[in-house]
Amino acid sequence: MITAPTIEYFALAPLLVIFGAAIIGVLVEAFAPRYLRRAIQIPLTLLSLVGAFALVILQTVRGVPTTPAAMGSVAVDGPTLFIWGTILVLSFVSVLLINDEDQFVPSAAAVPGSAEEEKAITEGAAHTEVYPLALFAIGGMLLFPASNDLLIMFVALEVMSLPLYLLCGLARRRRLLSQEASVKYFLLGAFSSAFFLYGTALLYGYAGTVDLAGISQALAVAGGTETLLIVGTALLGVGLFFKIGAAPFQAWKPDVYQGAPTPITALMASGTLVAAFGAVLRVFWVALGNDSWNWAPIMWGVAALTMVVGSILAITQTDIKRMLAYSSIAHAGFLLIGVMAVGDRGQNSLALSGLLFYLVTYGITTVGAFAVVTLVRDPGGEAWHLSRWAGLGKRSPKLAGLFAFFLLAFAGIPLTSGFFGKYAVFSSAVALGQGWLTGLVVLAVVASAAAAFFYVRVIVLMFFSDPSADGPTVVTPSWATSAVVGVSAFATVALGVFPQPVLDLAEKAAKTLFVQ
Amino acid sequence: MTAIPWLSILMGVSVLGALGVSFLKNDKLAKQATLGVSLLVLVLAVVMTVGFSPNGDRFQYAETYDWIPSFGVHYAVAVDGVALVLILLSAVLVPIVVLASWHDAEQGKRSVRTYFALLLVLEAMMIGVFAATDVFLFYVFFEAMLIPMYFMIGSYGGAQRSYAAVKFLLYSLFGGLLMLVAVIALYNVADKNSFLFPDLIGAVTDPTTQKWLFLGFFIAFAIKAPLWPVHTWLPDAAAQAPAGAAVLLVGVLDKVGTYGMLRFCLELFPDAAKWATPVVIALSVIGIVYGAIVAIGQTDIKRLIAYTSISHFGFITMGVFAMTTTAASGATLYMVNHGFSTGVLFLVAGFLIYRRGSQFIADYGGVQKVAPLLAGAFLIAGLSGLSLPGLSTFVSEFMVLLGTYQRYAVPAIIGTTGVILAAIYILWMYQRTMNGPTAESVAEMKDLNGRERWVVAPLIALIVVLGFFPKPLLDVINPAVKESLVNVKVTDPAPVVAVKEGQ
Amino acid sequence: MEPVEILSHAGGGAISLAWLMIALPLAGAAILLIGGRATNKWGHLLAVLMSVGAFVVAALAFFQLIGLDPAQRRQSVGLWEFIPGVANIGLLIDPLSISFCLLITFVGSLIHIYSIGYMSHDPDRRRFFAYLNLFVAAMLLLVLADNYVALFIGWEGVGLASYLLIGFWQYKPSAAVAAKKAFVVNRVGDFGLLVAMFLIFAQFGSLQFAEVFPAAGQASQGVSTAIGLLLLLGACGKSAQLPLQSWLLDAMEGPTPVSALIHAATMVTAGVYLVVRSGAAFFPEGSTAALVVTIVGVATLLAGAIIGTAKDDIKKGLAGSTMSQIGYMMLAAGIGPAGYAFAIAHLISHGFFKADLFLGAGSVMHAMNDEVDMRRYGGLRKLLPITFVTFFIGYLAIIGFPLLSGYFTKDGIIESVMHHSAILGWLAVVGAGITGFYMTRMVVMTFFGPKRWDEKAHPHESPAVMTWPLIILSVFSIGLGAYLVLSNRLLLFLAPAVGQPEELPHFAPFAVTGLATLALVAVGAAIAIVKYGRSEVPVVQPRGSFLTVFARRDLYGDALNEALFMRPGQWLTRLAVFFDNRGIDGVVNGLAAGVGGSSGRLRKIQTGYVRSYALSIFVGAAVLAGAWFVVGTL
Amino acid sequence: MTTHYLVLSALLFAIGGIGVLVRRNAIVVFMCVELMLNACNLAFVTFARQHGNIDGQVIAFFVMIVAAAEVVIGLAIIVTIFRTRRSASVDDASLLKY
Repeated sequence: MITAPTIEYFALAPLLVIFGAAIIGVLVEAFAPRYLRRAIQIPLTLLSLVGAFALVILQTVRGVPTTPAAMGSVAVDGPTLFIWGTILVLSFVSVLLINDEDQFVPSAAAVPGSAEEEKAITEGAAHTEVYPLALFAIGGMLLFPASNDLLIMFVALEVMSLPLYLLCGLARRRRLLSQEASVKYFLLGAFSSAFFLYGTALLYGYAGTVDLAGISQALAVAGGTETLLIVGTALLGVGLFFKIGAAPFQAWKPDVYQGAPTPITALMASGTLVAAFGAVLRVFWVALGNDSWNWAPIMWGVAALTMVVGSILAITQTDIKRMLAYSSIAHAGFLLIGVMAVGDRGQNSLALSGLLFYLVTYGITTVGAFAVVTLVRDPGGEAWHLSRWAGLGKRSPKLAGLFAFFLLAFAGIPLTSGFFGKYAVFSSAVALGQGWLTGLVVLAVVASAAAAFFYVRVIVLMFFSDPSADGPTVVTPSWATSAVVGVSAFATVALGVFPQPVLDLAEKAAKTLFVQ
Repeated sequence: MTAIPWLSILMGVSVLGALGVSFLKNDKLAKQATLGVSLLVLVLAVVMTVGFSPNGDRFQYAETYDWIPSFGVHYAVAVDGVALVLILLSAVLVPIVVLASWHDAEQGKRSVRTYFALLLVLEAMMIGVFAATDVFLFYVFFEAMLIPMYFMIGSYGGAQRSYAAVKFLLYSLFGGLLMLVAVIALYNVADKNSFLFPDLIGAVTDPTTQKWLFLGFFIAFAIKAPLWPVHTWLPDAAAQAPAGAAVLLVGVLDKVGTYGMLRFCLELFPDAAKWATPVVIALSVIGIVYGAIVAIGQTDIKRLIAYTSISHFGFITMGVFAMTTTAASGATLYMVNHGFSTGVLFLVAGFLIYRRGSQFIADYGGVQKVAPLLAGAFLIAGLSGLSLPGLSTFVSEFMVLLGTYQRYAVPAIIGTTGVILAAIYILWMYQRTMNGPTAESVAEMKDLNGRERWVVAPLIALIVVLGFFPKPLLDVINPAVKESLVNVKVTDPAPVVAVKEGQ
Repeated sequence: MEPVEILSHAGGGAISLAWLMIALPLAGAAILLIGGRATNKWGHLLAVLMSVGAFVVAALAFFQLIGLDPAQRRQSVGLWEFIPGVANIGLLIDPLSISFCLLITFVGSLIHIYSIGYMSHDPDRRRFFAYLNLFVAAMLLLVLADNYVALFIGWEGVGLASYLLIGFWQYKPSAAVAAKKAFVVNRVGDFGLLVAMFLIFAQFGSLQFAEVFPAAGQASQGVSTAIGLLLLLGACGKSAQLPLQSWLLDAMEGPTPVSALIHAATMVTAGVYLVVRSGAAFFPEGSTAALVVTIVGVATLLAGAIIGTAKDDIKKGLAGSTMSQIGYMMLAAGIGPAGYAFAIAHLISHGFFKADLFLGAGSVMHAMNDEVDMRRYGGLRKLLPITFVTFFIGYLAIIGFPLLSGYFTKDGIIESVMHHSAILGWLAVVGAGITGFYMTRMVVMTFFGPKRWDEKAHPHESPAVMTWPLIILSVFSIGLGAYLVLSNRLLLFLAPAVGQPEELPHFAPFAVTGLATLALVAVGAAIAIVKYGRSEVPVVQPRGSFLTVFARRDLYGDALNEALFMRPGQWLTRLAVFFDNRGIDGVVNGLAAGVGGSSGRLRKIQTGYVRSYALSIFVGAAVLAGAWFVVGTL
Repeated sequence: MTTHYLVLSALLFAIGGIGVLVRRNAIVVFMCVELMLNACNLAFVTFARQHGNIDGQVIAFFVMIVAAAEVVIGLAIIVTIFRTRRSASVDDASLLKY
């Protein structure tokens, strides 16, 4: 006897707003005349994001629901709301970057360098589809960490990824790289999601349900050594680790970040990472929480490998975006430490709040950094090669100063947000009082000392070496871009000096933990 | 105890000054503004010192506000005698450095006002790091200090500047990050939900934990100090930094290391400190002799001075870990005196190098003939470097050795050989640069001008006065040091033969 | 015997103003150095004034002191708290210190005056006088200090002054090197003094004479011996005793008045002062420390004398003799209260006649435009009558010609040493004989025989400002010895400070030893006359026998130091520098390079081929699953 | 007797995976991925039968939809890069590396 499903529309409202706006956007593409599209899309996108954010706030104020919505398949709880808020803010600033259409190809279908591309350029054509695509991706990002069963999670994963695959291929310059990034991301993404799906299937086989709570109950009953469970978890893990770019599944990240249009890179590096970590937490804490003794050691290895690979490989990078990609890999490693710091409820909420705070600080700084990257141009597009950044500190001290500041935040120097992010996660890990985890923290700080080297290297280039004669030009930023840079710089300072308000939010969000 | 938040005012003035200076368009104005601000800070610091009552409670001018409650972090500042004199040291040195580096920043055709703004930021942080009574706050300043210094070395330094700057930053950062883990662990182990120094005293009881945490702190401080064998960043940094920055680097920043050992390593982890003492004393002694010997072999004036400092830091750490009142007070006094003496040594060397444009001893000779004042200043600075009695450095070195001998005779004796080596490295450098027939390359050298005299005179005056009358400083230092040693639970060894009651 | 307790001075009178003795010259030095060129015109006069002023204060204090009854004659004047809990700056006015004060200020003043003339042509005369004042101040602090720390301040202060004055003509590399050498060698001695202070403080918890000396007896034998030997090391440094003698001969690079004041009359006697001052406490009669003192003394007195025989440089000859004379004092100081008085007596009289001799030499050089090689002198008797007469008196005094100063003081030493130990005594006698030889040689070569100088030199007598000091000094060189020694005047005067032997020595003129001494001296003098007076003296130095070369080379003292310390030291330095750059720093940079290199290699893993990425995912998945199984089955 | 189905799905999944590793043509690689997805579907329905609930079958439908969407996107991307490079070999697309 099947009861009619009940849907908590209010709880899901932010999702609905985003997806609705996306669909409207598609319709606009279909029916609105070309010259109007941009004028419609941008406000539509931004407003929908603002609206969604407002709704998130409203819900938080109205009281966080304690039961999952939509027949237990979407969990809108404290952490979710916090993550939603974060993602929406990050997406908003990223969209402001996307708004700079000079980043995107006029006509993706046209072969690079062909006559039709010339034509498109002269016509000033533009892919305003970018906006609905971005909105779909953002919707996916919102759903991904909120999904309370593996099927929804899979769907969300795809909804998040598919638009991104496309967006990666739309860079205006260095088309070949862009397309290559796109195809690589697509193939590897599809590959990994196949793993995710098979893992889901096996867990379904183990538990008889894909509901996270159901799985954890099954664990409580059956214990954690069945083959199905083990292999299932492993494959599921592969899919998730791939998304956060943990070693050995990190290979796609540098290539994609480098090839994709910088605003999209910003969106992926901030929003996707946040969403993915939300999902990781949900799967490993809600579904496999009773099994932490089995997966923690594995994750230990993954985290260690990730932070080392990220820090080491970044040292010799020459492409600024690629370097930032490796740095984000290293940060993923640091974040994983927090995922392992599970214990009693108090400990969990401590670790969770730490992670949430880290995600906020890292995301906002990342967007700022990439925003700066968009501004430093060569005749052939962005000055991607580091050597071109030499002496930027003299040409435009302010911009270079801001970038240096972001880099220091990545390095985790005190009085920047990055420091407290690291501190929050590391301290929660040490608070667990387990030698093996503290050891990992020590490894982490050593790694971040190594990581500091390549951040500092860029600063050295910008400030301590003299500019080359035909150095890159710094374009005067559009209002949007400068807004992005300003906001993220402000946030990086504010969170570095007075982190308490955001910490409070994170703690309040984490207090309830995830609903079962 | 006044209600006036002196320490916040000191920092605030510097920071605001830095902001103001960075917005000034006119370089000359910027310099004068910087000088004004730093002098104002000095005056305030002096006023504060006058108000300090040495035999009152240990921490005075305390301010405590919650900063990050969820981490138990406070904005908590206060000074005891030790911190006070070190703050005073910074406050004295900064205006002098400003005056001394009047033209330094212009050489690289780089932004002058940035340099001076950085100076003021650095001053604020130096005050903060010594004033912090919240371990976390201390750590924040400890790390944040690196950045302005990093830029001062990197943008305004010599040929190898970026190498030196990066080496300096990464080396210190590495130590600092290890310390970060220790700080976190300390917080969790102590489980006081507070980072306030007084709360944390005696909070860690388990010996093994103490040892680990001690190591975390100590390595960071040893790198900062720097202690042999983690010293090699200093010669590069000091040799590449502009003279002014070098003064603050060696004169004040490095003191944070030795200060931290005294304040945190000893008081927070007394048992671990005692456990580590033999090793630390050994390292210090090695540092004293080794630094001196390597200094003798240097061909670059600034590197030579840097190595002499390594030798001197050996004395300081030895004094700190000897754990006798005399030695510890001596070590603290040493921090101050070394700041002055190395300061004037670096500055005069800077004037010399600025004139000739070379750091190599071989490029000089017979300067005394053409620039007697310069040579005289250099000689006095050098003599204070070899701690000649009558100059302040002697008092501290004597106290350190005397106090150390009471507990560790042999190290003290070996350390005393440093006295002979010091004579060699200083006088040999002086002979090679200032004596003998005048090299034609320096024949045209100008003597100290008015500004430079104003730089050198106050320091030399201080060195001489404190050399004969160190009591004022010691009266401030002694009670604080005694308190620390009480927390460490050590008592001075009694003399073998009891003499009739004198002191 | 227990020394009389030190009383803290009631106040009033010159004694409570004793600090002026130090303050005046110090002020002089400060004014001249800070005042700079502005003071060029009158600077030297001010310096002289200050030095004389110090003498006046000393004299007044002296008279006030002898006004008190002997038990009261140890007055300490506290000045200020120096290092709380460790030491205070205070002055101790007792017969011993006051005698030194008189010597220092009086001879010092004369030499100041003399220098007015001697340095009249030097552009840097002001600086010279500033340094002289500085020296006087430091030396007075040394002898007046009532504790070891203050003493040490003066101790190194005089070291500094001597460094500055030896290197006064710093543009001469030889002078610069000599100055540095003097300071460094002195520092070696200071090392001993420092460690001695640590040991004393660890033992007695104080460095004040007033507290240490009474308690000294309670220290264990070994400890007090150790303290004694360490103090002796310090003394050797300052007083150019073996094995730290090497700096004194080079110190003659300084202007001659410096050699006279610092390196003959006063500073070099500081070691003797230190030994005598701490004598009762740490060099008790018959102790090991005391024995070592006597051995050092006798060795040095012979070494110095031998060196003196071969020098052609008149100043170096005198320097050798200084070493040897101080050897005598040390020897005496080593035999306890019986010797102290004679040590001090000889010290004082030597102060006068050696100053007389040096200044005389200076006057000769002044006349011969700074020629120092005696082989280029000769027959100056007629041209420099006053110089000759004064010098000759000094000469008679030093060789111990009957009834002159040296005769009483030196023979007094030899006598009392004889009582103590015959061997030492006879060695001392031999030393006296050699003295006779080299001093006669010096006089003969300088003032007698044919003239050997070249035409450019126009010898002329020095101006009055230089000759008057000579005259005064020579007068004292005649009578002072007798005054001090006869009827044990000085001994009784010093008794409150340093104690006195059980039975007072009664000075017997022309006793056996006395006669033997005279005979040997006569023989020595005769040989010298025969060798240099009767026969022709070659202007160029002959190769000379092995012994001569041995003596010329200062008994290979420098060669030894070079072989033992300098060369190994240089090697060590090079090694250390190399180790620091390649070794320690190498490891650091190597580590960084290693990380960078591994990064360069590892990034090749990122081949750029989708399929290899996929492979890494596939393998990764397998590994994960495998690991999970392993962990699960644990 | 559901084990055989599971083994079959595992085999299919493995074949798909290997295919992705060994084949060069982007289309074929992509097809291999689709094969893996279908292996998953097989597993789902099998387990559905095993547990006697229909969740698995429902999921299978979802997966098909997603797969279809994936095909749309994927072919679009592959075609674009094919037009640019005149080759569908994934090994040619290796400018981004190290």
